Amino acid sequence: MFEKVLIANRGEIALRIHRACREMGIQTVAVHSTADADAMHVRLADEAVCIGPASARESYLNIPAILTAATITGADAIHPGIGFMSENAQFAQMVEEHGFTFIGPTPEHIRIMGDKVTAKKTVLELGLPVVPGSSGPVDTLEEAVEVAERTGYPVLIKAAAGGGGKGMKVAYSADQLREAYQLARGEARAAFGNDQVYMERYLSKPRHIEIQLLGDMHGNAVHFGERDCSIQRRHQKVIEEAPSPALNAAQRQFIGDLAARTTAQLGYRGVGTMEFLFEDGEFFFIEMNTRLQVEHTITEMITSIDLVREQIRVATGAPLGYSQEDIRFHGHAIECRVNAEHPETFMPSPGKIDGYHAPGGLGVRVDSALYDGYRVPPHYDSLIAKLVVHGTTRNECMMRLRRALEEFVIGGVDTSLPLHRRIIAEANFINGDYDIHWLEQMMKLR
Amino acid sequence: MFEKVLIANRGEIALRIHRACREMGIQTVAVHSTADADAMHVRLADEAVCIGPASARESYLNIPAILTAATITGADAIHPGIGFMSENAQFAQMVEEHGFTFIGPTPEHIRIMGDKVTAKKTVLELGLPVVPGSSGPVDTLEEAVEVAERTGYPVLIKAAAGGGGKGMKVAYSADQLREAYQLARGEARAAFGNDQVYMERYLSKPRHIEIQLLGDMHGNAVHFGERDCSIQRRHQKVIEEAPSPALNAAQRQFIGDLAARTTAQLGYRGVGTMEFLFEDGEFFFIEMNTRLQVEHTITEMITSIDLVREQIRVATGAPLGYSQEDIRFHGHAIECRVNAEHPETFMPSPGKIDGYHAPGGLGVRVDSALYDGYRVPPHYDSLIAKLVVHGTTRNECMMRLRRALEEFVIGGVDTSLPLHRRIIAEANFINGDYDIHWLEQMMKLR
Amino acid sequence: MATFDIDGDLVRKLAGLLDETGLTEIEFAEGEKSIRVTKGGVAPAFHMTGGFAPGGAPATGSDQTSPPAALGVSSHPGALTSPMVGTAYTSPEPGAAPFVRVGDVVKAGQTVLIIEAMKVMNPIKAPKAGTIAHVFVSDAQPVEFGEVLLTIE
Amino acid sequence: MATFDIDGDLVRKLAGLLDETGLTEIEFAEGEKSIRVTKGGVAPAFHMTGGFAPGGAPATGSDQTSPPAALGVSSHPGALTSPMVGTAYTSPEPGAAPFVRVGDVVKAGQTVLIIEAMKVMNPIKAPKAGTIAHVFVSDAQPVEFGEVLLTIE
Repeated sequence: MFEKVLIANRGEIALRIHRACREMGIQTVAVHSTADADAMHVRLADEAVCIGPASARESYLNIPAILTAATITGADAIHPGIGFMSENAQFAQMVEEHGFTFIGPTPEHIRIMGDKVTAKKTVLELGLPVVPGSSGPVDTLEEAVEVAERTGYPVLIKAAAGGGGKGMKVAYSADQLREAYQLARGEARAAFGNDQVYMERYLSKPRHIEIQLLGDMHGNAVHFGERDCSIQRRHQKVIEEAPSPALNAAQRQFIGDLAARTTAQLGYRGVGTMEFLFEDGEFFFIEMNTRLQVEHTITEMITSIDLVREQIRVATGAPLGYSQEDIRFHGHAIECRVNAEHPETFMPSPGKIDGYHAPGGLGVRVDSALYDGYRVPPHYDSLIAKLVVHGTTRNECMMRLRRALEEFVIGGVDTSLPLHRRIIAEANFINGDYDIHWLEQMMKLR
Repeated sequence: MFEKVLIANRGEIALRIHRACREMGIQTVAVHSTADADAMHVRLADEAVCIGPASARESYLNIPAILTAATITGADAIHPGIGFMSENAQFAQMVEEHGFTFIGPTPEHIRIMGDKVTAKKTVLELGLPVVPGSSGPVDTLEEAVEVAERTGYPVLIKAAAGGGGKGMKVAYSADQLREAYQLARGEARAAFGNDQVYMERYLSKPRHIEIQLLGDMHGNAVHFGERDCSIQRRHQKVIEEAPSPALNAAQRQFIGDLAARTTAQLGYRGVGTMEFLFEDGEFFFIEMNTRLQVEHTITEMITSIDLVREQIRVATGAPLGYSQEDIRFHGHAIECRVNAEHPETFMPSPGKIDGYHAPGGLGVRVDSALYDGYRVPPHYDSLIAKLVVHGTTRNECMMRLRRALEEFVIGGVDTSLPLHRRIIAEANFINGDYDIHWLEQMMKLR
Repeated sequence: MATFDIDGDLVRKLAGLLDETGLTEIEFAEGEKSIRVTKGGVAPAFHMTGGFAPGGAPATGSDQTSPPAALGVSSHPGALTSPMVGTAYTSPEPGAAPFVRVGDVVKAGQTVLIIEAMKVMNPIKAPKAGTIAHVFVSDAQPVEFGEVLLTIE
Repeated sequence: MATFDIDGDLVRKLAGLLDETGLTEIEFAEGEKSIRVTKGGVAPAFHMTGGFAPGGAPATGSDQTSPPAALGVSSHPGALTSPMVGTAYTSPEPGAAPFVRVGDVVKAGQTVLIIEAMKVMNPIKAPKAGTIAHVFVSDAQPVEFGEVLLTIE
């Protein structure tokens, strides 16, 4: 086991990692920018080292500074957290070259999954479904018909040079294909001076379903079920829940087993998440995140397993020590990401916390590095708290979430708490009836 | 289901009940003394009624005021909480006579269990073991020998008029009985002018084991496993854990099933707890508490079941809806009772909270009505917070508890947090090796 | 001019007035002279006031009552506060004339209201003689312990 | 006029009056003169300072360094702070004479220390000419970003 872990991150996730270490009897080193000298994880860590100025580039993204801090403090391992250096293959490699353990996957796996095209190709070969489409440009209508028959309708025709919706057309049947194909090419030519188009199956209202995975260095891999992260705004997750209200038991087992098997085949070590789009009973791989996710918490709530502890354990070389059958699921969990931002305009709202009171009681977990009087710095991500609620049923969980949101007090800055209170009162949310576009549509309707 | 419940209590338990109601969609009425006008449950409740001055006798123990508050607010039911009116049979009866539902057992069950002699007699008839002893005074040495042979050694001889240890003697074998018997009578005569003595089996280092029970109005009863509450000071529980580190699986099942069966035979409704002394593999019934217990929280953590919700549900007449086999146990939970008192002198320390920060993260639950700036009134119980921690194993739970205690900040008043930090570092506690005298002995050793 | 005479007695008198009236500051100026005394001062910090946002609990659930107004007068020397929680009645029976009206002169011990609790009618008596300055409760209104019922001046 | 005469006795008298009366402020003006005394005033809010009790984290884990002292001088105009986290060396090689000693006169641009990070030796140069007033680091000591290394006066 490690004696000392350096936490190369900040905010609530640094605190989360500190807690896991502390509970494992591992000493912690907090590295921080000048802007984070008063941060809670800095105060709680066994040692703290200031590694640079407020700018993330010169502190949390500063590889030499992080490695030097690990050297002077005598750390055994470095936990990269989420964001910052967590999916930087070069960093992972340098960490290991300098004789520290990188708490995460191999640089090779980070590299493979970091490139979308390579990632899709890799998992496709291992049997994971991806959104079907043309393998290259579709230059004739005849070719388009062929592709559409292979992928199935509806199909999306999109400009190779495209972006912003220009040169994108959907055909719901063979009847519509000719017109859509020609319109797309025409628009592409007009917009980009290039009428080359690609095609793929069109998903009109997919859900974002992801599988939490864990592999060890001995070829074992398990999954911890799925999370439904479809409540998004501008591709940012806002609320996540586990299990997904959209999956039935057979779908759940199918995708979980498939993802775990693929993980084992990859020889992947550490925690990771495979993200899928899900529509009409079908899953399509989007990407794999080779790190901890913000929303790992809800998986912890329904499995009682500390994923950061498991992540650290497998990084020491320990085998999983349990198999898929040993992982039991109980109840339902929902996470609300609380940001320091205006709940309607989404303007960031850094500043001094004036009054902080977290909700408590049965089934309520708060992961937050806030405290009364803390100053939320303007330099970083606006996530300031994760409210995570567990219940024996989805309904109990939602009722509990409602009362917890009522009790949560964060003064001094704008927060997204009012947005969360609003979302959970919506009939569609209550019924579990939403897709990745739902939140943005709901907000436009006001 | 009830539409509106009046909570006839204060502090963290009133907040606990408010939360359960809120999560069930039930409106709440807080009744409070003038000293509690700013209490958190008063602020959170849908309605609040001041029912009297600070003195509990004139407010929380004032039956006419509570019933009148229920009348003017149109409440359907009254939850008595813990302490105050919760084990007052007359109150329960008056509540029902006035047309409200009493969220608790029948007045008859409260009465039976409220009298120690009747309670023991009742459960003995139903097959529960009690501490064996003489049925009345033991007037001759011959009789004493007979009793000792029946109860087994060691035996305790104690003055009928006794108290404070005077006239109490222990005999560990037949050899010692004559001398002990005569000494006890002599001391009793000298101390109380009355040499009548009783005898019972002497338990030198018992543990306090209690079983959480729940019955409905349809004759069903289940148990939710045991709690070990042996860490006590002056008969006040300080730390509780579930499951008990002292019981094996067979003992656990034996006492759980026996207690549940007895509860069903009693026709008992609502939550209740049977308390036992446990020594050398044997259980001895002490008493039954016909109400919620402070430490119900740890049972909730290992079963994921909201006991206050269940209590309210069965009070509406709903059947349990599940059987013993459906109740699953996972992991380990420990509760620390945090009091506003000096951690060494135990002097109460009411006053203004200046800085409050509860620990968070996975497996940590805080039940507390404190908030920064709140004034702990001097009129009531000193319990101000319950820190409840869950882990998949006892060791994980203890490590998590340690880090949570490190994070907990309560400023402005003395608290027992330092005592808890000290207890959990003791080898005996870590090994689960303690009895009901352990804490007092440990504190004397300093 | 040369001396700066502080009138200790004046300060003491003003301090006494602060205590008596519950004020926190008195400022006084006359010609070239001025004096200001304050007590307590510092507004309390945030401390959750108004926190616990939704479902916040006003008193008694009654729409008729006006606790904010009544609250302000609870320190009024002639305030008569409710000795119990219950339902206040302003007249001996439905439809009858009220016990007292604003402007009525009452004697000490005269019944001014009834509060019903547990089906018992409790007469509420004037603690001193005077004129009814204000009645804060209406007939059949629920009242809390300590709520101001009326003021006698 | 020219002088500003403070009447100590007057202040003492007012302080006594504050104590006696329990007031928190007295202001008094007469003609051109005025005086105001206050007591107690704003208690700072708690804000967790010094909270999170056990395992509290001092800097760098080094026993040699003295961050509290260094912290106080970080605003000193002649303070030279570390531009990086690393290990400070006070001399070019083990056993050699230090680059600078207290009292030495240095030129701008003169190397005063070396900081090793990632096996690279980074010379730290004097930002201005002056006399070395204090050296806060000892040889082979770990330093944080922004830590004061020495002062030049």
